[in-house]
Amino acid sequence: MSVDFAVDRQAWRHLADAQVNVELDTGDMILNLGPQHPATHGTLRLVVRLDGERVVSADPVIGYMHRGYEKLTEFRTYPQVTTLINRIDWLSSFANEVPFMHGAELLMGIEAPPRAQYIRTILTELSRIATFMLFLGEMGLQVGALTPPFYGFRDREHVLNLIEAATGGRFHPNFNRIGGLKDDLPWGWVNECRNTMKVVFDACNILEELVAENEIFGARTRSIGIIPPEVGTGYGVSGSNLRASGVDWDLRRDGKPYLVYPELDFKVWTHPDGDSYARYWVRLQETREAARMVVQMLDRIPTGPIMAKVPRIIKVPEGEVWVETENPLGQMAYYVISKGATGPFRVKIRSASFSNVSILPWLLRGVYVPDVITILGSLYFILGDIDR
Amino acid sequence: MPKLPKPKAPGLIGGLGVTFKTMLKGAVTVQYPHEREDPPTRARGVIALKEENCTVCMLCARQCPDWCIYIEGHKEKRPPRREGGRERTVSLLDRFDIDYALCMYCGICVEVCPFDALFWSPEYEYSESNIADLLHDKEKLGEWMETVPEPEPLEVGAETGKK
Amino acid sequence: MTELALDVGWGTILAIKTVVVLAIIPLGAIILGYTFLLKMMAHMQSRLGPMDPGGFHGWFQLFGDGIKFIQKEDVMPAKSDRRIFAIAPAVVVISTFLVFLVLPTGPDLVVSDLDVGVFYALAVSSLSVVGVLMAGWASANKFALLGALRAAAQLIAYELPLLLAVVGVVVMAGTMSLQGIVEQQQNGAIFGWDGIGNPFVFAQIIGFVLFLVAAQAELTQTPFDMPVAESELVAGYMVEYTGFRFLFFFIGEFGTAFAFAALAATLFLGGWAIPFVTDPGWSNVLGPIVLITKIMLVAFLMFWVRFTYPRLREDQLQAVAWKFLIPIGLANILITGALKVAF
Amino acid sequence: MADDLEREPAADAAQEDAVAEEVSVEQQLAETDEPAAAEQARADADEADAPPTEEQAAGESRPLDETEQELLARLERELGDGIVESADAFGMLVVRVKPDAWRRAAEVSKRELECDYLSFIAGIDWQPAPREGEEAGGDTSSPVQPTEMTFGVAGSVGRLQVFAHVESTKRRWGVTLKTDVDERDPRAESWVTTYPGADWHERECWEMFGVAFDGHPSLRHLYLPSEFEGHPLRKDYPLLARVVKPWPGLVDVEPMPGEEQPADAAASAEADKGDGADADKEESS
Repeated sequence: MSVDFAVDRQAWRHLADAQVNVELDTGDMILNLGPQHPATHGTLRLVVRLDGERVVSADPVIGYMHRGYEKLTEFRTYPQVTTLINRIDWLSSFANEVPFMHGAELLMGIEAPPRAQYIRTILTELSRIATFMLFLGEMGLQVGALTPPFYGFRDREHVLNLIEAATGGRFHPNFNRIGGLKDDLPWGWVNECRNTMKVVFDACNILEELVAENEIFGARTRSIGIIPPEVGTGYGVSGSNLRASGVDWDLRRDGKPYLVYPELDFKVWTHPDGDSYARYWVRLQETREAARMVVQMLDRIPTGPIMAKVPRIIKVPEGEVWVETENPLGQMAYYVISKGATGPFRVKIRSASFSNVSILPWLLRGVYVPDVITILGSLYFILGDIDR
Repeated sequence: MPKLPKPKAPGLIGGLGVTFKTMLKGAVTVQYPHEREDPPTRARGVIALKEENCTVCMLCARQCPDWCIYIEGHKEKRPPRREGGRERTVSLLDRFDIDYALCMYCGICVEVCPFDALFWSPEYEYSESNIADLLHDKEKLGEWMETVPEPEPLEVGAETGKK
Repeated sequence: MTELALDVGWGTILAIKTVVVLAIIPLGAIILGYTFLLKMMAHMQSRLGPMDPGGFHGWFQLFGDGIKFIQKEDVMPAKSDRRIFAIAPAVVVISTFLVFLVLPTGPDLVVSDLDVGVFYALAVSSLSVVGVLMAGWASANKFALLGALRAAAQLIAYELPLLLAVVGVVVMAGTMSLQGIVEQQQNGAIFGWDGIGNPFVFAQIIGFVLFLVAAQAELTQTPFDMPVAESELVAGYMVEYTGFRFLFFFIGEFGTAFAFAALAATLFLGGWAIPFVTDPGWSNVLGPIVLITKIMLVAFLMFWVRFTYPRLREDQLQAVAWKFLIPIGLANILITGALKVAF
Repeated sequence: MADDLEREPAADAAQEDAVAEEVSVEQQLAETDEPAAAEQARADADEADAPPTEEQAAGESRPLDETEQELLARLERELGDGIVESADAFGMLVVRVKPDAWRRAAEVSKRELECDYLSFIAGIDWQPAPREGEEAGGDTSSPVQPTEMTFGVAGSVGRLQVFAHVESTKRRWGVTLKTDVDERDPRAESWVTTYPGADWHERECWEMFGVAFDGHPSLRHLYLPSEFEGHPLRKDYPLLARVVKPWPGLVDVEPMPGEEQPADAAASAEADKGDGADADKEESS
């Protein structure tokens, strides 16, 4: 497949027009998908120029949820920042906290104790399961099946209960502290977790049977929204979306070692097709893989403290650090610049969905309206993760 | 190259089977106003205030990332505890409001409180139809103290006995 | 004098029939809506559905919804074609209403037993596409327009397989009168065994499946619900409707489902006919109950599919119709005809 | 290669905490990954110097490891004197290039370093933004940054910089590139032709920092409404939420009648440092 990287200037002019949303006498129809539209799960607006039902050009308009986190972090101390970054990707909040905490710990020269590292990894994988579980159900809804999302929600609930039992918050755990964790696990949590992983495996099987193996679902998703690997990387598409294009790149394995991933035995799933079906399939396998990893880790949690020795007032020494992790949605990274104060000087939040969605204008050209929804669904973005 | 597993039955039939089986099973939902789910002990539902422990040190109000805690206080003289001791000055609360419309439920205030005056309670039924009514005063926060659970035991392998 | 009395009698009977048929549509819609939309779907999704309204398992929910809809403000979009916008829901409901005129629920319980009953029923049922187009056009909304255009394309495409599926039955029965088809099924025999008569579902299993698939498309139900497609077109042609006009569409949707289920039950499951009961008196009493049972059975199949499957794309839907259903339907007629001649 | 990278942070941790002799011991312990031993090592480190102080500025003087050296060598081969400075920041190579080599740096990274993956492009405003006195409204909760302008890893000539991170999905390495931007006429070369994903990142950088990108096809607002004025992420742009509302952390304890204000200001300043709690305790007991 040949790929043109050069920007189509003509298309850009169209997009600029579409932005103003003035109907010009071109014979095309401009359709506003969103900001309030059931398919965009959040306030993403998609200005689509249609020729019949075929998309001529599409321009995502984002920013309806922009909360200015990069600015806000400059006015917060390090412990206060955790509360904010929880809300970037609100479906996997715990996973958002980890890289930031890791960055601050690197700057301070602290290392969390092994038990804390294990619990962090378990909770990160749990939030990955929770996120993907929702996706696996919701993707069904995007292509019109009413029932799968309920199964997704139903079984995700078990995982959320686990997270809540350990951290106190279903969605916003705020459980990480610089140097460790707020608390240890409650009594009986490990057993509970083990049982829940069985539920997760069952749920994956159910959703596979109900959605992935359905011929209609296959017809709707196969060879729809193909992202060639070189285009995907150029746009900064990451995570499962990139692995579904056959790029064997997972920061848990390939990045700088963080948490306890180097000690774990896991497989990085890829799919050669790069279409919507491949993205669904990869996430399905990664959910199972995550559950397997959790089971592995539950047997190995070491004993010991959960908090390293940390000064009472957290002042982070001057320096810059770049910490990237493999979050459920893709590469989540923070570029933390500290000047020795109690709060960061500048934090560049590199969120996965932002780049994942930036490929939409390229990807949506020439598809049908129903496929727009399929592609949006299969890219799987969280609005908070786009707008930050 | 991963090969997709061959489906056992046609996917269309299998899907029908899944929904039919689920239909025969019971529901998993909770009929909320009639029955309630118990949140776990640690659930961060609402912040309760033990007024007698508060010394108006303002730490919580300062550390709050949202600036949603409002405190006012005054000082009073109290007779000495021991015979012949010095007269004590105590700080008493006049006002302790938390604006739950702003609160992000991060728990920083509970953690920084040096005198254990703030606690998390799993209570969750305090919604209001008017956003201004979410500003709760110290009497209301004090009522929630009853719902604060005992801390639960920790998992095997946890280090007990805090330093 | 007697003539006059007869006239009055005839008029009264017609009035009663009309009222009954008029009542069947919302009643059928509510029965289907409650049983399947609210309850069956809920249980398939591990939920309970509404439990409070009316006390027992929320049976009053849809009545309550209806009352709520009637109370709502009648909103019309500023740029809409107001008259057409107002008429459209009625057109949809009327087309459903007309179907019930020829549906027999007992040996004598039929408004009008037309000789071309099947033909008539299918013809009027496809009138609803006019209403849908009117609604989509008059709403002055892009989503509604897209939905209406999709609906038109789809309903027209699926008329054909629907018709072809029925032709097999007509060939077997040798009549187009619905009453005649029911009687044929009651009096027939399967290879000489007349225990349960000869419901055409056995001989015409292909036709039955074809009919259900095509009916699914006619009803714009998943997997053929692109015209409403809530995840892409929000609600398609209904997107601008509120209040009692939306209620009309709702009644139309489930009333039509009831009508198609009734047609399927009549054509393939023997309608009101009950095995072992040949007495017309008893048949008149039990007929409606039996028919309702069979309707529920068919409706269960239709809604089961609706709540399980994802939806196809518009071009795939056309492909299914023209590449699969129509050839299969034609082959079915051919085989049926050949067998009919042979035996 | 992963091993090289792995060792780096551990070494950093050691370097921060202890004197030279202890480094090797701690490093060994950290690598053996034995909880008890690690705990012991940490305790030792804590005794030595628990809170790392500002003097131990991180990153600057660390030598480059093999991967980084190779990356730098490849960059130097192509860019020549386009490279101004390079440094290591916790195992990541940071290279500052001249503004006119910015686009070439992207092309070289893509071609020679095989960095096919664009992680982000963003801006930095190095101008200090201390909030004190009147401006802060008494707020001592927000972190107070140093008042003099200092530049981070790899330095800068002026206040504004653009930086980007690219990675290789095949070789699994990455590099951060920085370039200086003139404050009076902030512009940089666009990367869109090399990395199509740069489009949105540059739009974001343009609206947040006011840095124009030459060659970008359409610099439009990304997050903010099109009539928005100002560049919110610049340090001189106030965060209105913190300006409009009075800080609720101001001590509002009425003193005893006839008593002088009992050093409230001092108490509050101390309380903020965490010692205030003890002070209050003494007061009340």
